[in-house]
Amino acid sequence: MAEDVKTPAPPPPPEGEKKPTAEKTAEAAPAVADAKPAAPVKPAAAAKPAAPAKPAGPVPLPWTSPLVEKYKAQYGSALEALTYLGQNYFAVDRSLIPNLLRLLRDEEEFDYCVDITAVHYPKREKQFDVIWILYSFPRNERVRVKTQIADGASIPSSVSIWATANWLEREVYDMFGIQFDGHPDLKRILLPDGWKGHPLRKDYGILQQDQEWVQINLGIESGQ
Amino acid sequence: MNDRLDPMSNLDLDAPDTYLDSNELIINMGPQHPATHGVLRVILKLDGEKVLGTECVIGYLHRGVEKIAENRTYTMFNPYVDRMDYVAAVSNGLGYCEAVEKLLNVEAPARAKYIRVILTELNRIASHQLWLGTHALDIGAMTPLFYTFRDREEILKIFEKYCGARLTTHAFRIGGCQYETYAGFEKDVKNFLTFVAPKIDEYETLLTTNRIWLERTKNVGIISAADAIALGVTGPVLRASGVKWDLRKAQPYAAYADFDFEIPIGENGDTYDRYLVRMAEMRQSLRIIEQAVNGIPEGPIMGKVPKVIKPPVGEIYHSIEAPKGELGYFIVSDGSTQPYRIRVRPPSFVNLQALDIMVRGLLVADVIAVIGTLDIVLGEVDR
Amino acid sequence: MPNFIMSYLGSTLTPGQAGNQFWALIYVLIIFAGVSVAVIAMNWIERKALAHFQIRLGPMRVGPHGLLQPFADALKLMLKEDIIPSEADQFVFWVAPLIGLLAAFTVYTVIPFGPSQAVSDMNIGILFMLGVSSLGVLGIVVAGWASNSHYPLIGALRSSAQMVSYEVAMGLAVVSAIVMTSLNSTGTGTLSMIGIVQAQQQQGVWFIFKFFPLGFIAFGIFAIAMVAETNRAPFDMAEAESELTAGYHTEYSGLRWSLFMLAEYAAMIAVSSIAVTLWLGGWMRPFPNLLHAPAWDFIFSLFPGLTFGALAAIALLGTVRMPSHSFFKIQRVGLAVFAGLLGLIALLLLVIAVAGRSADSSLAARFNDGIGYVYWFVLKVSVFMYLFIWYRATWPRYRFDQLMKIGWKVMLPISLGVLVVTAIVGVIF
Amino acid sequence: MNSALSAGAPVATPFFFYMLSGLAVIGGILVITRRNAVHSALALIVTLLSVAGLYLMLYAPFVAGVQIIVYAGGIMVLFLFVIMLVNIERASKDRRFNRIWPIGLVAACTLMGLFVSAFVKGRALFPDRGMPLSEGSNTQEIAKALYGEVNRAGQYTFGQYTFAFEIASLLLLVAILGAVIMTKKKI
Repeated sequence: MAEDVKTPAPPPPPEGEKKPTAEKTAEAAPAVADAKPAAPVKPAAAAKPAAPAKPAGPVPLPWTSPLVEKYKAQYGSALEALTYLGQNYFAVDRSLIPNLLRLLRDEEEFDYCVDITAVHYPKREKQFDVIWILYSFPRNERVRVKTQIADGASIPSSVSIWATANWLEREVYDMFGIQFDGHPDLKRILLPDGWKGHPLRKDYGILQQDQEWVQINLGIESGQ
Repeated sequence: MNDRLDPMSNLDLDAPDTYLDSNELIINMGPQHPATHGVLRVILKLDGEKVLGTECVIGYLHRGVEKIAENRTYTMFNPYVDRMDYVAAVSNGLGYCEAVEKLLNVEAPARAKYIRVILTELNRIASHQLWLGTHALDIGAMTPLFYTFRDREEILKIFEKYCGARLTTHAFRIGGCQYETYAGFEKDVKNFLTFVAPKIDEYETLLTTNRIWLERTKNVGIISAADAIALGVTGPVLRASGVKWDLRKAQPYAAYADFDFEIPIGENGDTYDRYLVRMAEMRQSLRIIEQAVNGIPEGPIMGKVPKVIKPPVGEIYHSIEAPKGELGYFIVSDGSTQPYRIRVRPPSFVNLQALDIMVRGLLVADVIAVIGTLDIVLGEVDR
Repeated sequence: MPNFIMSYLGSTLTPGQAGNQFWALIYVLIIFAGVSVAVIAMNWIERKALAHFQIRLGPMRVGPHGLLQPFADALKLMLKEDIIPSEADQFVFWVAPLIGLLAAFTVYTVIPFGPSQAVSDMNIGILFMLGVSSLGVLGIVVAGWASNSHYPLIGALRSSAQMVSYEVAMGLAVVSAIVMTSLNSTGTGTLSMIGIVQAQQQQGVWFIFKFFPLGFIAFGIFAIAMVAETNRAPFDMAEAESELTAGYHTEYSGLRWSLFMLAEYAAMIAVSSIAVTLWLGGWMRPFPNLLHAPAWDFIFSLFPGLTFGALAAIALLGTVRMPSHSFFKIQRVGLAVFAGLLGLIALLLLVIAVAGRSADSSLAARFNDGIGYVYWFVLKVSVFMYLFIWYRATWPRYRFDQLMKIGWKVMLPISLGVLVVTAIVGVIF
Repeated sequence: MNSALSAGAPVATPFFFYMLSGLAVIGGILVITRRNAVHSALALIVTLLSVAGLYLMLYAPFVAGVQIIVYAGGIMVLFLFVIMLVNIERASKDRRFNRIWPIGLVAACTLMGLFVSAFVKGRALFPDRGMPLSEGSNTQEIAKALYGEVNRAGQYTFGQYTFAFEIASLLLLVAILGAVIMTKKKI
C-alpha cells in the first residue's frame, strides 16, 4: 500500500498527451485533447463497480469525437463514450447490441473484431460485462464496446457481423455461461461437452472440477 | 455472414448413404497425430480424399491460464504467459509486461525497450524457424527440420546466456528487464546475424524453387483478404493475403518506432505466399536486430515501478505483433494486487478458425499443409 | 558328392535351366540370406546417410558407428509384443505381411547376378518379375483393410491406386527395352532376364545409351516409376507419416511390422535389379567389348578386392580417429576387428583374382568370373539404393492427385511415345 | 542320380499337380462359401495362383505369367479395391445365395455336363492324347512349341486369332463404358 501511494502516477493532462503518441492514433488524438478540459465528473460507475476510485489513479474521461457525436445523437443516454488511458470505449445498453456493432462495422469501418470476452462481477445486479474489442484497418483505431447483462440473460450473437465471433462467443459461453442468440453452433469449445460449471465465473473455485465428469470419462477418482 | 464462413454448413453428418455414391468418410485426425502439432483434433468429412468439411475440437491442453491469473499477483502471473505460445515465450512476456505497464501508466526505459526488441525479434526468428522445419516435415521434406533446429539452437543459446532459460524464458519484468545484458551480448547477437543470414538462404535453396514444394504449396489453402479480415486472422497469414498490416508499424510499441523495416506481404494468400512472407519476415527481423543492437542506448533497464504492483482500478487492452499474429491482453484491475480478469487474445486460436474455409475442397494432404502454414501452437490455442 | 557341386560349377547354365535341384536350393538359400543381409546393411546405411544429409550422426551407440544397430533393432522388433487390434480381421491381418514378403522374395528367383548366377532363367523372366512384384500390392491392400481402421485403409487405397497406375508406365518402359533386344539378326527379342543382358552384350551397348536419348528416357521413366512402385519418398503416399501416421502398417507392430519393412527393402532391391538388368548391362563390367584384353579383365577383376580394401581402410581410419577415451575402448576394438574382417575379404578376393588369372578355366577362374559378375551387379544396384536415400533426404512429398497426374498424364504418354519411336527406329536401322 | 538331376525333368510332378489342383478347388469352394468378401477375394487369388502353377507345369510359362500379372496382380487388386469400399458389414448380413440360385444350379450342371461330354467323347480332340505326361522330353518340346514360347503366343494372338482378340477388347470397352455410366451421374 505504501509503495502504491508513492507511485508517481502522472496527472491526467500529460497522460492524455502521452498515450495518443504512443498509440499513434491520428483521429483519437484530437478527441482526447478535447476531453482534457472537461472535468472528470463521472467515475463511470458502469465500468467500475465495487472499488472506490483511487485518488491518484487515472479515471475514465468522456470521449468526444465525430463518431461519438453521431451515435450519441442516435441513441442518447443508452450509449456512453469514455476513454481511459487513451483507450476509447462505449459503455452501452444491452438493447443496442447487434445494431450498434453492425453500424460500427458498416459505417465506421471497424471491420476487424479483435476479441470478444466477458468479465464477471458477482455482486452486481447485472453480473456480466460483455466486451467487444474492435479495430478498424482504414482508421487504425481501436474501440471497445461493452455492455452489461444479467446472469441467465442472453445476448444477440455477432457471428453474422464478424465470422470470427464464432469461436470467440463459444469461448465466452464456455467460460461464463452467457448465451448468444443466433449463434450457429453454440457449444463448449475448450472444456469437454457435458462439463458442468463455467470456470471463469468468480464463484467457480480455482481447484474446483466437475468430479462427476472426471470420474465417468477419465475413469479416475479425481483430476486433482 | 454467409454460409461459406460457417464451418458446419457443409457438414451434414446425418446424410443417408446412397448406393453407388462414393462413400463419405468421417475421419478423426488427432488428438494424437504426428502432423497436428500437438493435441489438435480435426474431424474431417471426406469424399474419397476430398475434404467436405472440418470441425476442430480443441481444449486438450486447456490449463485455465486466465483463471490462474485471477488467483496470482501480477508478478506471479508473468511466467505463466510463457507457457502459452511456448515457442515464442519472449513475445508473450513482452505483451504481458507492456500491458501491465500501460495499466500502471509507467514506461520501460529506452535500454530495456531495445533489449526487449532484440530478444523478441530473435524469438520471432526462432519461432519462424521452428514453423519452417515442422511445416516442411509435414509436407514430407525431412531435411529442413534439422537445418532450422541447428540454427534455432544459436538463438536459444543467446537466451540461455541472457536469462538462464532456453524455451520459457521469462526474460522481462513489469517495468523493464530484470537482467542487464551479459558481457559479449552484442557480439553474440552480431555473430548470430552474420551466421544466420546465409542459413536462411540455405533454407530457401532447399525449398523456394523446389518443384514438389511449389506443387504442394501453390494455390493450396487460399484465403482472401476479405475472408481473412472477417475471420480475424492476423500475422503472416493475413499479410500473405495482401493486407499490409503489422502492429509494429500500425501501432508501434516497445522501440519499434525507431527502426526501419518493411512489412512483407503476399498476393494470393496461399500456402506458398505465407511461406515467402515468413521467410521475408525473418530477414526483416534480422534488419531490426541489427539496428537495435547498433543503437542500443545506455541507461537503466528498470522503470519506476512499485515493488508491489497494484494498478489502479481500470481496464486496458494492449496487443503486440507476436510471430503468429496479434497477441492481445485485456486486463481488468480492481485495484488489488491480483488482476481481476486477464483475457488473452491468442492469435493461434483465432487463426485456427480459418482452417475450415481454407481446406474445404482440398485433399487430406493439404489439410496437413494448411495446419502447418497456419503456424498454430496448441499451448496458445487452448491456454 | 563333389560331383554334385562340380556338375554345376562346370556348367554355363543356371541351376534351374540345368534342372539342378541341389544348386537351385543352394541359390535360394544364398539369395534369401544375401537379401536379408542386404536389407540389414541398407537399414544401417540409410540411417547413417540420411543422418549425414541432415547434419546428424545417426546411430553411434550400438557398436562402433552404430554398426550393430540393425541387429539391436531386429532383436527389439522380435521381442516386442505382437499386437493384433481386437477389431481387426485376425486371419487377414496375420497373412498380409507374408503376402508382401513372399512376393518380394519370389522375384529374386529370376534375377541374374551373372550369366549362370541365378536360380533359374525363365523365358518369361521379366514378365514373371513384374507380375510377382505386382502381387506385393495385395499384401498392402489387405493389410490396410484388415486393420479395420481409417488411416490404414486410406493408405492401402492410395498405394494400390498408385502401384496400379505406375505399373502401366513401368511396363511400357520395360517393353521399349525388350523391343531393343529384338534388334538382332533373327529379329526375335527375349523376355529372359539373362537374354536381355546378353542382348546388350551382343549389341555392344547398354540399353540406356541405345538410340540416345530413347533408351535414356525409357530408363528415366522406369527409374521414377520404380520409386513410386516401392512407395518411397517422394512418392511415399501410402505411409506418409505426417498425413496417415504410418499408412497401411499403422496398426502393425513388432515382427509383423518388420516383415513389411523387409518386404519394402527387398522390393527396392528387386526393382533396382530390373533397372540394372534392362538398361545398365546387368552383370557386365564397364566396356566389356572395348577393353576386352586379358590385361583389362585382370584389372577389372581386381575391383572387388580393392573395394573391400577401401572399406577396410575407411574402417581402419575410423579406428584411428576414435577418441582415446577408455569409454571407446570396446568400440575401437570392435571396429578394428571389423576392419580386419573387411581386409581379409579383400585379401581373399585379390588372391582369387590373381589365381583366376594364372589358371584359365580352372575353378579359381570360374570363381573369379562369378565374383566379378556379382560385384558389378551389386555395385550398380547399390547406386540405386543410394539414390533412394538421397531422394528421401531431399524432396518433399507429392500429393496424391499430383502423383496420379504425373503417372497418367506425363509418364504414360512419354513411355508410350518412347515405345513407338523405339519400334520405328528399330525397324529403320 | 546325377543324370536325373541334369536331365531337366520336373520333379514330383504328380505331387505338385494334385497339390495345385487341390488348392485351386479348395480356393474355389472358399470363394463361394465365405461370408466376408475380402476372404472370398483372397481365396480367389489362391485359386488363380494355383492355376498359374498348373500352366507352368504344362510348359506354358507365358500363360502362367499373364495369369499372374493380369488376374492375380491386376484384376484382384481392383476387386479388393472395390470390396474394401463396399460396406462389408451390410453385405455380410445379406443372404448369401439369393433367389436365382436354381438358375445358377442349372448353369453349373450344364457346364459340368459339357465338361464330362467333352472328356468322354472328345478325347480325340487332344493332340497329345496318350503321351506320357511325366516322363521324357518329347512332351516338353511339343508343348513348348505349341504354347510355351512367347513369340508363338504373339503370333497366335496377332495372326490367327486377331479377330477374337479384337472382339474381346471391344467387350472390355463396353464393360468400361457401362461402369462409367452406372457410377457417374453427370458425364
